[in-house]
Amino acid sequence: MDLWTDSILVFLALTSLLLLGSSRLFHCIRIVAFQGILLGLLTLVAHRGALSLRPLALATAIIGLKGVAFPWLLARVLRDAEVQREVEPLVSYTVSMLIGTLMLALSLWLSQRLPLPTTPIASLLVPVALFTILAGLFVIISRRKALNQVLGYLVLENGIYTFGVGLVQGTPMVVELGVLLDVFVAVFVMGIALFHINREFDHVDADRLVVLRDWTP
Amino acid sequence: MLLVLLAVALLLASACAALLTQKSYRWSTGCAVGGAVAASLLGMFPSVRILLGAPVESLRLPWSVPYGAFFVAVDALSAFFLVPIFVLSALAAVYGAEYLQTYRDRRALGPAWFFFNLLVASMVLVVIARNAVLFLVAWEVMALASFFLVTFEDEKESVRDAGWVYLVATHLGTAFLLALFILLGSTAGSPDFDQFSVAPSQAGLLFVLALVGFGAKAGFMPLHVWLPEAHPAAPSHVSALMSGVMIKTGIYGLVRTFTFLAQSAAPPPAWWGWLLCAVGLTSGIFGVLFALAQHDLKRLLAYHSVENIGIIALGLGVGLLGLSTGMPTLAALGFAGGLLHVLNHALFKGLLFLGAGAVAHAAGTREIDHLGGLLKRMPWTGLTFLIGAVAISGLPPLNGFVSELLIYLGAFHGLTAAASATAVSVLCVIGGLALIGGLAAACFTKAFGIVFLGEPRSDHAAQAHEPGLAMRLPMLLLAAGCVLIGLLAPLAVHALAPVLANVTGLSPQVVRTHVAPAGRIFPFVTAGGIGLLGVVAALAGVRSWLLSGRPVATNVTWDCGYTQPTPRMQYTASSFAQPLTDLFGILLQTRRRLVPPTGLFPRGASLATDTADVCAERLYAPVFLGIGRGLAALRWLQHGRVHLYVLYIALTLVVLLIWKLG
Amino acid sequence: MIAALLLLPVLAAVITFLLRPDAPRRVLLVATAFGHTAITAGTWVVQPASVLGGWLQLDGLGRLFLSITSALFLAAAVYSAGYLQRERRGAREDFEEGLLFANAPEPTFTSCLLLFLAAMTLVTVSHRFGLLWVAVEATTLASAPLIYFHRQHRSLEATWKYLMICSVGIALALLGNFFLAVAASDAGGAPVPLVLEQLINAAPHLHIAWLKAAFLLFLVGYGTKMGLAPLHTWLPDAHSEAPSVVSALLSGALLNCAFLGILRVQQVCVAAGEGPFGQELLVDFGLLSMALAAVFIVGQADYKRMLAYSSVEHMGILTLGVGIGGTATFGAMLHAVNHSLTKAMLFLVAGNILAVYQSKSTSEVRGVLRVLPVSGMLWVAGLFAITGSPPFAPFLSELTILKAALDQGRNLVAIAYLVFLALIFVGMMSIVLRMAQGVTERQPGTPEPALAIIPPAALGVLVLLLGLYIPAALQRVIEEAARALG
Amino acid sequence: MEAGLTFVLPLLLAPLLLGVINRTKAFVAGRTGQPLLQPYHDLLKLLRKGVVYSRTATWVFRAGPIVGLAAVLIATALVPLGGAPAAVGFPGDLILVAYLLGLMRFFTVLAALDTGSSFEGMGASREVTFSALAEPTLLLGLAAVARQTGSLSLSTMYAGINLATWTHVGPALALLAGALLIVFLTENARIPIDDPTTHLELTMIHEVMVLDHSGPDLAFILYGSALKLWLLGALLVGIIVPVRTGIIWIDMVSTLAGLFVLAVVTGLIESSMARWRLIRLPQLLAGAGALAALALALILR
Repeated sequence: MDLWTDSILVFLALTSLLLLGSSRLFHCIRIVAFQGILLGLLTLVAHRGALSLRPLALATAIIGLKGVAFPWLLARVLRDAEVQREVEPLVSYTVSMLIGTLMLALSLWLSQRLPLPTTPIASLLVPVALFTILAGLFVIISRRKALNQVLGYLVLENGIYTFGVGLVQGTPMVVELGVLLDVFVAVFVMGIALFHINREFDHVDADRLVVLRDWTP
Repeated sequence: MLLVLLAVALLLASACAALLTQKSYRWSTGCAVGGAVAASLLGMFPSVRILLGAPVESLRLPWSVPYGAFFVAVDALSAFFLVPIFVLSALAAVYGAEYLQTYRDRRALGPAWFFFNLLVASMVLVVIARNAVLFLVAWEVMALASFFLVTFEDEKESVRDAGWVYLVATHLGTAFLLALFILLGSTAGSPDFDQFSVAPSQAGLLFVLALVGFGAKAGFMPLHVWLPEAHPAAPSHVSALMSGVMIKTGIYGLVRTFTFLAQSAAPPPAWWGWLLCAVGLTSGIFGVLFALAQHDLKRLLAYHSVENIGIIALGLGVGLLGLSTGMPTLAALGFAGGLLHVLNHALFKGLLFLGAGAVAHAAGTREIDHLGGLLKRMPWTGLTFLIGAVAISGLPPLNGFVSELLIYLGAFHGLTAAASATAVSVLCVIGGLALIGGLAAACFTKAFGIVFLGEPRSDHAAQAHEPGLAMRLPMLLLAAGCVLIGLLAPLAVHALAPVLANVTGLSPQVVRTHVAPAGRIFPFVTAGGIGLLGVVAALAGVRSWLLSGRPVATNVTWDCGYTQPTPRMQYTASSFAQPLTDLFGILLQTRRRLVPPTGLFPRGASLATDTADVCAERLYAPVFLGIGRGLAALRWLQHGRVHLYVLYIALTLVVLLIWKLG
Repeated sequence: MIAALLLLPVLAAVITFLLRPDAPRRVLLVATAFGHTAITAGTWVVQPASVLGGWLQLDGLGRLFLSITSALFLAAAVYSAGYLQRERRGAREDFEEGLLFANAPEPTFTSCLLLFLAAMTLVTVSHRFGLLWVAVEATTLASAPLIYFHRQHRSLEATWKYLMICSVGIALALLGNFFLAVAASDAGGAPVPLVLEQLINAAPHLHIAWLKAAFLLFLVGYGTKMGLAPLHTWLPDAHSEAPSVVSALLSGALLNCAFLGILRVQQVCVAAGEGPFGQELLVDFGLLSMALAAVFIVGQADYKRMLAYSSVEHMGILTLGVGIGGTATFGAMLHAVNHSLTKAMLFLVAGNILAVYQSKSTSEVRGVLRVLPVSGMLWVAGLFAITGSPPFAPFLSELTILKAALDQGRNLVAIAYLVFLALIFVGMMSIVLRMAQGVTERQPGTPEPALAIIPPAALGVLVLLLGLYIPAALQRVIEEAARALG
Repeated sequence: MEAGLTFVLPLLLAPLLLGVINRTKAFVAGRTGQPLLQPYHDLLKLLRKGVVYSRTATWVFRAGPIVGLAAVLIATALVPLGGAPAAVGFPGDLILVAYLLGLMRFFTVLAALDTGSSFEGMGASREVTFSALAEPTLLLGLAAVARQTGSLSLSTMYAGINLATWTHVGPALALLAGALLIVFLTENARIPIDDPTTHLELTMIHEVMVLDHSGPDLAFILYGSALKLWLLGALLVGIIVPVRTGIIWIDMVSTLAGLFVLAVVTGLIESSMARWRLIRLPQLLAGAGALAALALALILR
């Protein structure tokens, strides 16, 4: 089993790293979708293989949402937006990758220092989760396209979720579903907002939404 | 007690009534003025009774706000401040009824009357409150009400600015008071005045807090900047009320704080007295100097309020010196002078502001240099204004002299009896008082002489007319008050004894023994005053006897051979004050714009001077500007880029994690 | 009872969304608000039974914040009934740039409003941390469309920032949930479920380091939603671009709900004996928020943004109060009430001014007292109230907090507090008085519709009365709430 | 009895001082000069004349001389003649005296302004300026005496000054005398501060103020200023001539002699030096203040 878990976790980390380096938006969406699927699998293996209904349902829900629904939604928005499909980062890809590796190192170091009261399902879990979180934040901060920020948010969410799945047992179903529902609605609303942004401005560059401010350079 | 509370209730009720009936000018004015007068009459009885030695009355009701209790009491000190409040409020209200008539078609006067009665009610509450929260609430309501009265003519830019300056000044002062009262209540754990106790280590801090917090309201230099702005801006009956009694609530608070501090820090350290004397001298001298340089009548009066507050502070300072050096006589005389001057200033400054209002009302301008010759057109206003002018210059036989004499006596007593350290400070008081007196006389000869005497300097002045009875009567009564207190000085001093007992913490008997010298002196003063009037009458008789059957010709003023004398050849206020303003030019920083006559046949030439407040311009304006700049420099934080906003979040999180857990 | 509180708005939301004609929809909105308030009032009398095995229950804190929310929503509902009536249909010109725009369909608006209420109610009653998180996130999602009511690009930008920033913040709060779970994972062997009461009981066994970390995450996460500096960045944009009635709810109710999230975990910290750890942070954030509010209030050019920053300031005061602790906690709870009432009133009045002057610029609005006598009066009164002048209620709460600070000998905190308050007073007054006084070419005495006046007026009267007298019942509720925080 | 005398003497002899001053000036100038009693003749003549009033003037103009004279008369009753006590004396009477003189000035100035003439206006302006500066000096001077003698009543204060005092704090008293001399000259409009003889040059202070007064009014003014001269002179001489034998007559006579010597000295000063420029007068008065302060410092030490 641990082989599975570890490999899934490694894939998770890799996808995040890949996201930092990929230049085309469709590509990014696909990566995030793949990450969603990985997350679903993780929920399955996280329960030590005890194939009960609960993890199955959860996994399907996760895969359905994060692996299929979101990517489809975002891809659609992107298709509607007749803008060039470049990521146009504020920080160049190479630098992003560099920072990514740094963040990976940081999260490894952190996970060494975190005293865990319970043993996680895999030693890799905490660093990968942290790294995914950091990567998500970094994408939000460093990318120009609004859509990219949604992706970043998703990655951040995934990271947090990874942490939860791997470390916290016995979160009630209702809460888990509620969380999922929230994330779904959040992304849905963001998608709608993106749609409107695109219609209003003919661009989806978040860094050009600077009308509202108290400071004029 | 109940009567006073009844008066407050009546004031509030009439205020609301005035607001509700504001559709009809007659009704709202009627309600407000009726309420104010009735309330004053109600309130006078208990106040006077307690001043004459009736026992202290207090009332304590639960009040469901944090630390709040409806705890009120009237002791001699409160009563002493209640009397001028009630008197002046009633008279100002009557005056205002006619004064505001000119505005009736321009605006609804309901709010004006509402805030007027609210102001009076809050002043009464301030003076009788015995609970910190109650006091502060009343204090702020007083500030707000007066602010809205100041900005009555808010269509004028200058009025709005004045109101703003006033609001800021009073609010910042209140911040100090918050700290003061909380600290006073913290050791005892109760915000009731009778529970207050002070840790000796804190006494000094508390004294300074009180000096700043109450000084901002009273108008001590350099916290006075709002006075010369607000008083001219307000309608005259309001200026009279504010300058006459409202700023005195600052003095009340200060004295009341002394009584708290006296319990713990007895005797008070000498530097309190020194500091207060220094403040008094600064306020007195600078106040009168700036007054000299003004040519707006009400602005001039406002600066005189600063001066008189200075004199009061001198009195209190001498009193504190007396307490700290263990010289009860010094203390008694100093406090007596300061407190009596509170009452006197209420009378004559109220009178003068009402007079100024009548002048502005009649001539349509407050610009002294455009007035003149009004005594012929407004004999009553002129006479009362003259009485006020003599009184405020501290000249016998009027009331101003009595209070200043008390301070002098205290100072001289300290001089002859005290060690040289104290003697030096009281010498400063003597010299300062003398200088202030001389300058004040100069300033009011100018004010009265230029405004009421000579020939009118403008058509406005020429068409001026005496106001109606409603405006004349209050002035007459106040003038009568000035004369009476001047002549009945011994009684006044006697009536002060319980108040002084309150302040100095000595028993009335002891106080009486210590003001005894003054008690022995004042009969002479009274005799002198009456004698003076007698001699004047006699001389007048002699003169008319001498002139009986002799030619009494009238002619133009001898004009040194000019064939076409015009009123514009008269001395103006500016030229009258010019020697003194030049002498102290370094302090006044007067700006003058001179267009000199040029050519062989010069056409136009003009000279305009204005003396802005040095403190406002050199001290506060730069500070406020600097703060504004500093804050503006930080605005880039809100630059509008959502990425960086998220970065803020991430950084905050990281910093916290490292700082708290790392 | 709790179920009723939750279901009533949800059902109403569904119905209003399907209801075509306008009039009944508005009636239903107001009716729901009344019903909700009525039930809430009922909870003052009878303690409602807990639902879902203690996941949903109403304790002192919850009752206080629920009551605030419900009262505010009532005012907002009445106001918005009139507001929606006044709003013109179809495309109209945007007064700032002259672009054409239309409003979002009214059913969406109304139902989102009701869902917003439901979500906030859920926040106040949920004792299960996960559920609390879900509820808070739900408030964000329900209110986002409200901010984008005016379909024009500025409000869209505001909505986007609101969504992005709050979602990220709240995601961190979710991480905080997990940390909390880790902290509770081996309290005496078995993991403790994340229900407030059980956590408090098991507090001594919690894993302190993780608890602290969880607190930090909650603080940053919900603090973003609450508008603590420097996480407040979404707040001025959203408040200035949303319809005033929505701004009123955001500022008066939503921020409090976010604050409740922080208070919940603080409760656990206190039980675990880590109270001071949280309080120190709260004091720091409080002062920082006040300072930052001062920076942006002085010389602010947009009066709705000014009000928004004032909300940042007051959230700072709340956290400061809780941070100081002791009697200041009571003061903070009282201040939560006072601030919500006052700020809601101010935003509603700002809406009236905006409707007449068609400008949010502080330099273009003049002579409100003459043009809109009632609104102008409320505007000035409200500003005096919000800056803490007697006889209005906020003065009492601010005084209480100051007194607590001084009594504890934290003089520097007290001085900073006073300085910031003074700065903000000066800044606000110089703006507001310029707006209120003076003359303008608009004709004086513009008629003011009753539905636009009654709600703010009612709130104003409430603020004044609370400044003069605090009813025993309210006192009890507030004390109960304060006791929950130790 | 003596008390009565100290009140009556000035009433009778005050104008004589003016006569003496004028005679001295004449003598120094080598003229015969007016008879000693000329001032009395002038007063009587004026009392018998009618008056001319300006149309501008009001009752204030008429009240001015009367109030002025009344005030100075009351003051006269309070001022001792060297060792001889004043008619009336009480602690603090020195303040009353100072302020009565202030009252006199106040009304003279108002009367001047009442004519609306620019000359009188100018005179009034200067009068208030310089007297405002002179007043602190006077009070500080008296304060010094009070501190020295430990009394607050002029009579006892001056009774307390004797040779012993001079041997103790001689320098202080000398400085004091200097200060009071300057005050004396200022308040009585003498050279070098003012020139009482000419009326029309714009350099005038006091004289130009009374330009429009005539008849009895002018008489009152002249008599009043004569009394003022006497009062301030007495305050000065009381310090310079410390003859306190206890035998009242000797003290009184010696002080009287001192007064007339002072008159002669004044005459000499007036004929020996020119009027100072107005600009410099404040310096002179400030100097006087400094002298008084110095005296105080010496006494306090």
